Amino acid sequence: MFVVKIGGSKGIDYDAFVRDLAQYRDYVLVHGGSSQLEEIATKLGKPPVFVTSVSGFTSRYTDRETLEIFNMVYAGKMNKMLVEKLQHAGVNAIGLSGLDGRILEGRQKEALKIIENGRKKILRGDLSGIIERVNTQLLKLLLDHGYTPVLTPPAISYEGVAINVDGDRCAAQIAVALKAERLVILSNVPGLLRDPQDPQSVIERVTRDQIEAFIETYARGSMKKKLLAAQEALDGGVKEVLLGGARGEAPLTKTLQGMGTRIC
Amino acid sequence: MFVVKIGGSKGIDYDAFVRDLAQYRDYVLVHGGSSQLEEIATKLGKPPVFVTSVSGFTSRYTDRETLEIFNMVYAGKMNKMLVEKLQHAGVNAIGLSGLDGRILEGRQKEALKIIENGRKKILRGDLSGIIERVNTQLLKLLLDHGYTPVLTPPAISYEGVAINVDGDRCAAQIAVALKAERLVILSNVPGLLRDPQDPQSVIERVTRDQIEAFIETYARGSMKKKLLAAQEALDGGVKEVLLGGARGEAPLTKTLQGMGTRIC
Amino acid sequence: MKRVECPECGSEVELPADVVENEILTCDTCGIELEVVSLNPLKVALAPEEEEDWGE
Amino acid sequence: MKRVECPECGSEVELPADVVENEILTCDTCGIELEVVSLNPLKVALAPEEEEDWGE
Repeated sequence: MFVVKIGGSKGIDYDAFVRDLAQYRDYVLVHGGSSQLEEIATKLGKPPVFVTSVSGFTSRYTDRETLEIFNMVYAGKMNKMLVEKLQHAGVNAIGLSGLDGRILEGRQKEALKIIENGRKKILRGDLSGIIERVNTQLLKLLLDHGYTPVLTPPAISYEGVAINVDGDRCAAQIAVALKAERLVILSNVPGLLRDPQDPQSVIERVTRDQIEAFIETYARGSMKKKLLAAQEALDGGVKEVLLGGARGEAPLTKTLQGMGTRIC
Repeated sequence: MFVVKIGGSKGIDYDAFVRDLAQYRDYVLVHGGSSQLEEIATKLGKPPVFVTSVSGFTSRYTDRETLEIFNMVYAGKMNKMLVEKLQHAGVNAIGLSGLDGRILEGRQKEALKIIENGRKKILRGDLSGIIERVNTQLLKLLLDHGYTPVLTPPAISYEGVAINVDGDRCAAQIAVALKAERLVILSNVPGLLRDPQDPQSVIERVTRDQIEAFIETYARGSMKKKLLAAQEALDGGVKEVLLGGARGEAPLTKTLQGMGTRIC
Repeated sequence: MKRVECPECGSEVELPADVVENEILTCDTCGIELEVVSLNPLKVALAPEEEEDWGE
Repeated sequence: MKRVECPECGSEVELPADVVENEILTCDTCGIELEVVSLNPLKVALAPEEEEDWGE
């Protein structure tokens, strides 16, 4: 059993990705949709607002209206596009968000510590949070009956409110909960790069205890969260995390064959 | 077991509806989203195009781009809004489109006969169709494990392509497939009206063999399709179809208690 | 006045002067419904059978 | 210069002249993080603890 996370950035050929994925068995697919969200939210007159955490993570400020657009893009457009393509390729896919059957459940962040114009501040009302429970019974029930789950944020808080959670860390939590051997994260970068400007500078191997240091040195933007997700997966018992490129032909197979960064 | 269909038109208080629905057990919810679709499609620069069939039905022309917006509004915004509210009310809802696990499968219409500027024409490339199969195994599997399915178009064609299908007729097919006793359709009109301008002119009782005649005489616009759905449900073994208003407090309970039109 | 042969019964079918592509015509002789598949070259075929069903 | 009492250790905490609502300040005496809950009336409270986790 393995978990694949595919990003939502521009330039990914989802037909090629699905053709590649359809050859495999016994996996759960998790997907993002961030670039689509930005585009559509802006068209709907609600351009995304980003905040920076005290330790440098950047993330979206998710108010109620943004969450509705988030559902439209992630659970609507991206999820059903992938389900349709997988069904067309003969895979009996079933698309679900974390809300459905409480597949991804957790705690809404009470407040966030952010930096705004150089000041440290508390930000409230942000509908984002941390996943603490995965409904593995439902996922196994579906897998055992021949369905391939295609999962997406948002998650649901214990109070039953939708919360925005990071897709990479969703994938890590799902991999841990399902005791998957491997987590593969495919995105618009070919792996962890020594020099972010040089796509050839992929770091091929990272050990568990190098992760914290690499988060500080090499990782930029969302790659920080991918390394954090890798750390959580390994600490939760997943044997191997692979970071590879999502573009072009057979992205999954190439990453499984060693193209990209191997973390274990 | 019964099936409830809630429309997507303006002025429906979904919190009141969910509070009412949460008291019941052993049901499947189907929902629409047409007014939201129009609003959001227009904002995204793709206002809906409507066509009129040779026998007077009006419907949306669904090209590829419209279908993507359709997924965003139905499977994204409306579906996850209802799932979130139901979860918040303690109902373990699971939101699915007809694509997921091929719950709603059928035939894409090869061509449509429409009237355009007074001429009878054939229209191709419309991604709409007819449902011919419902994945009752999946629905029963979920119901038996305590989940409440919240279903929405689109459906999927045998070739694995998403197709736009009418929500009311989806609900009818699901009711027949699950051998439900009752189908309840809640919308922005209090029932079948003798005079469409007079909300007090609800026709309380309609027999099976009056349906065809009433489609011609009393029914306007989408009410024609609701009567067609009622006919299909009754012919498929459903004992009773109720048409009631979706607005205000306890819309389902009021309709079950006789407010609206009873067809059997 | 443009004419075309009815694929069903072979008789001649008159086309309206302002006929458009995909227009449905009825053969007055045998009553079958025809579709103007293309204008140039002028081609007609039996109109597909479809019952009423529409999406949302 | 506005001052306020640190709810943790009771010592006086100086507020920057251009302090804004929800700003985080640190009590120099005990080092605890405080949040400026409101400006008028001026109120501070212990800043909530949150580890790093962000949505999409």
